Amino acid sequence: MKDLVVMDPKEIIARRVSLEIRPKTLVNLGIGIPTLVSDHLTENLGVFFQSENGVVGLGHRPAEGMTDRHLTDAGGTFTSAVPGASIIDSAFSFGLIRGGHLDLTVLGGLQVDAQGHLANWMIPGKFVPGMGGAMDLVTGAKKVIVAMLHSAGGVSKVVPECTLPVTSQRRVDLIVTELAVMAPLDDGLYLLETGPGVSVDEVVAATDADLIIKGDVPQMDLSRTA
Amino acid sequence: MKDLVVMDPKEIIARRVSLEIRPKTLVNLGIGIPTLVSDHLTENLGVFFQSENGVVGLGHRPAEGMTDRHLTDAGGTFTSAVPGASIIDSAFSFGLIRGGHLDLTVLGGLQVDAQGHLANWMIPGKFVPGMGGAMDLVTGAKKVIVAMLHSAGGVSKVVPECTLPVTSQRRVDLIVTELAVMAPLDDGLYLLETGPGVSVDEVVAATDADLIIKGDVPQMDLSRTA
Amino acid sequence: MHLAISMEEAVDMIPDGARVMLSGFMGVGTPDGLVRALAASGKKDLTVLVNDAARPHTGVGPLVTAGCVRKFIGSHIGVNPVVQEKMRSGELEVELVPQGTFVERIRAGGMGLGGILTPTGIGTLIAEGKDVIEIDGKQFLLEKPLRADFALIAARSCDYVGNLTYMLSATNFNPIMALSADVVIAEPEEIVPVGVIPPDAVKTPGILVDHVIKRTV
Amino acid sequence: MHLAISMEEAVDMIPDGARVMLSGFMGVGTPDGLVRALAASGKKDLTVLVNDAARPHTGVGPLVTAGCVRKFIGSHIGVNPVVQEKMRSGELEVELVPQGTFVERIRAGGMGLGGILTPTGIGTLIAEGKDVIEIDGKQFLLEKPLRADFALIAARSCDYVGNLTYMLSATNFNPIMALSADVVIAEPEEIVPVGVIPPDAVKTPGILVDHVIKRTV
Repeated sequence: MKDLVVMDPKEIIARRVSLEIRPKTLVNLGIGIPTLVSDHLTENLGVFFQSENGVVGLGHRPAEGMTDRHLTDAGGTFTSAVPGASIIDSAFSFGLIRGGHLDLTVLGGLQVDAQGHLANWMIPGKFVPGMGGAMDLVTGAKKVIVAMLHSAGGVSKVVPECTLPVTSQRRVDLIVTELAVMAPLDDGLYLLETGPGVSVDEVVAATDADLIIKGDVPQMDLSRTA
Repeated sequence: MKDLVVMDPKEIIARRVSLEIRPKTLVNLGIGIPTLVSDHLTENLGVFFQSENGVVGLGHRPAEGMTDRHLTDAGGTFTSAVPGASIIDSAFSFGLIRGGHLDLTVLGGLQVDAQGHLANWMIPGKFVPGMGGAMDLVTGAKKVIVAMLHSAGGVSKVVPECTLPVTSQRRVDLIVTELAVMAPLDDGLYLLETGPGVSVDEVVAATDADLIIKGDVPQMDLSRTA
Repeated sequence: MHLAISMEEAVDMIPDGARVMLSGFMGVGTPDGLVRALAASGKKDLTVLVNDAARPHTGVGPLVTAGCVRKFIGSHIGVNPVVQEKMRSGELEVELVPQGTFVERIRAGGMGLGGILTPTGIGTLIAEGKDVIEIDGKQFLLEKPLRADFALIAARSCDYVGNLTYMLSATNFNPIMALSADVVIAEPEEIVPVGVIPPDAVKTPGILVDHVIKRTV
Repeated sequence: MHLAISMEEAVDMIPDGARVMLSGFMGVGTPDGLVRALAASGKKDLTVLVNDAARPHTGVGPLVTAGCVRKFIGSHIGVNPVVQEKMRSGELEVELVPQGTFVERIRAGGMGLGGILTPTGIGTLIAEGKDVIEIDGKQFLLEKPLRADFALIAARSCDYVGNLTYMLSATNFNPIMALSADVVIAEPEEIVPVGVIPPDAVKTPGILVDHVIKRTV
């Protein structure tokens, strides 16, 4: 586990998300902040990490000199395989994702709205990275967590309604930023926790979407383990 | 190759069908008479025989004491694998069949009609073996040959229109019996060859379906090789 | 993956009336130990999804012979006279599915697809009551996914993560059925330590397997 | 399967305007020799079907950079600025397909299915102009099969029958694309004698492979 004192916003998000990972599950971590999540995991949970390109049982990044060009993660970065890892082709890999075998996916986001819709694959007229596996992941995973910075360039990424094209009609389950943990439910977006040292008012001020606040909202407890 | 002198009707059919097998093709042989076809093949055609249960590259029946319960053909009989054989699962196996990768299938039949429809999976009220892989094979193979005795219990199996439930709406390409080689085309069922020592009149007399006969009809030449 | 369990524990999980997928092709690649244990347990009203009825004493045969099966879904029942007899008497319901359609529907059930679009069966009895969809001028039958409560899988090797390998033609329906049931129980010929099966040799990742049958010898 | 051919013979087979599937995921599992040879040959107006645009000098990158590609069909182009630039200038047409839909459509193209029924993309831009089919109360997008004139495959080992193996995450789209093109050309890292690859280790049966690239060293 990393030291909390030196944690930057991205590490706060990664640490908080790591607490959502249940033992003996299959988990897919997206590129960017989600990739950081596994570094915060307590050992020996029996979790298997899958990458879209067909590795079931991703390990840590191998040491220099121990890489192999046939073993990479979904970002094309050298990786390793844990004991008991297996390799599947891309059709099988997305069959796992679409077929409900994936317990959890953690993805980055450009926007999430109060209905729980995620937008993360294009900014019309500006930048079109493409959806990669995101549409299948959000549609198919049993649980979807969006892990992203709360705002970009001073603009809230948590919005009343996505203005960017959405990734799926499926409602995500949890949104984790450095300022807040939020859950979209039938009647709106609930504020469940605030970031370390962050007040409810600060979250509300930084958030374009309306937040439903019930009772006392605790701060993230990043000292506990999953 | 087997000796022609002692060939029974089934061996005549199998030998004639074997002449239809082209080099370097993928071929599926059904249970019964079709299984006999490979015994009549000249060596080294580079043909691969597939069985529905996932063997690509079936070999000859292994000698007593050299069988293994993990290597069987579509009839559940012990088989062997040729050098270069591969194993695929059932979804892949039928993907090959349905996807047009199978060059030729040879199947038995209960009835074939003048339109080239095959019936080979049930006799309502009497016996319902089921279609197994036959519906996929007839629908998907590039070429379909029906290999069957010309009649059963004195009744012609080559009929004007199938009275039994058909296996596919796809027209088979060739029908080989001990009495005749026939091809269903747009305008009807053509008699292409007669069996060894069999006259055209004998074929016509033994056949319920109308036969189109153009010019001299040759007898099967079973001495040639594919 | 859970720890290896005994045959009895596995059988106890499966209630009367359960919908059970059983791999194998003419009894090759069928988990024979589980079949025998289920047959001996006197289960009732099972629906079995299995390619073929094999023979009375192979494949799913013993289960049918013992009267445990109410409904058979598969592609071929031609060499099992017990199945033919029970079907005629009305004791056993039989639903016949073309083999390629059968396995692809099972795959669809496990891979989150809404169904399959196949040319197989168009213009035959099999198409009755089903939607035909025209795509670019060609007709396809819409066939729905198949799933089960339990899939009973025969593997060659298994490790304690649940990774499975199969051997030769005993592979057949096993890797597909392992995708498509709520509970997947594997009966391997051997259990090996984790890490012994190379990642590229695994045919069914352990994350799909819920229970593994302990070897008794 | 035909005999092994040279890189030049392979490139000569592929005409301008051809529709070419290219395996690989961020350049891993891409047949780099074929890509380089095609790029050097100055082919024009290719349509490439490949998961991602990788980077300018990896995966399909060199082909795009060299101006050989008219249309890109795949799921991700975010880390290749050359592709972004050519797309903005109108030189390159880009058709984005969700990755799971992409690979399943290719599989359908090779396995004789009329299309796929997937929940992915429902309610998004991807669904525009496509049929939505309701099955048992759930909605699925009907997506059509994808095929190509050529599939260029990167294999680990190959024998002279054309049987292919892949290694670890370099597997990805290779076994699926090998199903779905009129001509399949494999670029293996090694060619081994027939019989050396065990039947259970073969991932693509040789009967699917039309040509194998000769190793030059």
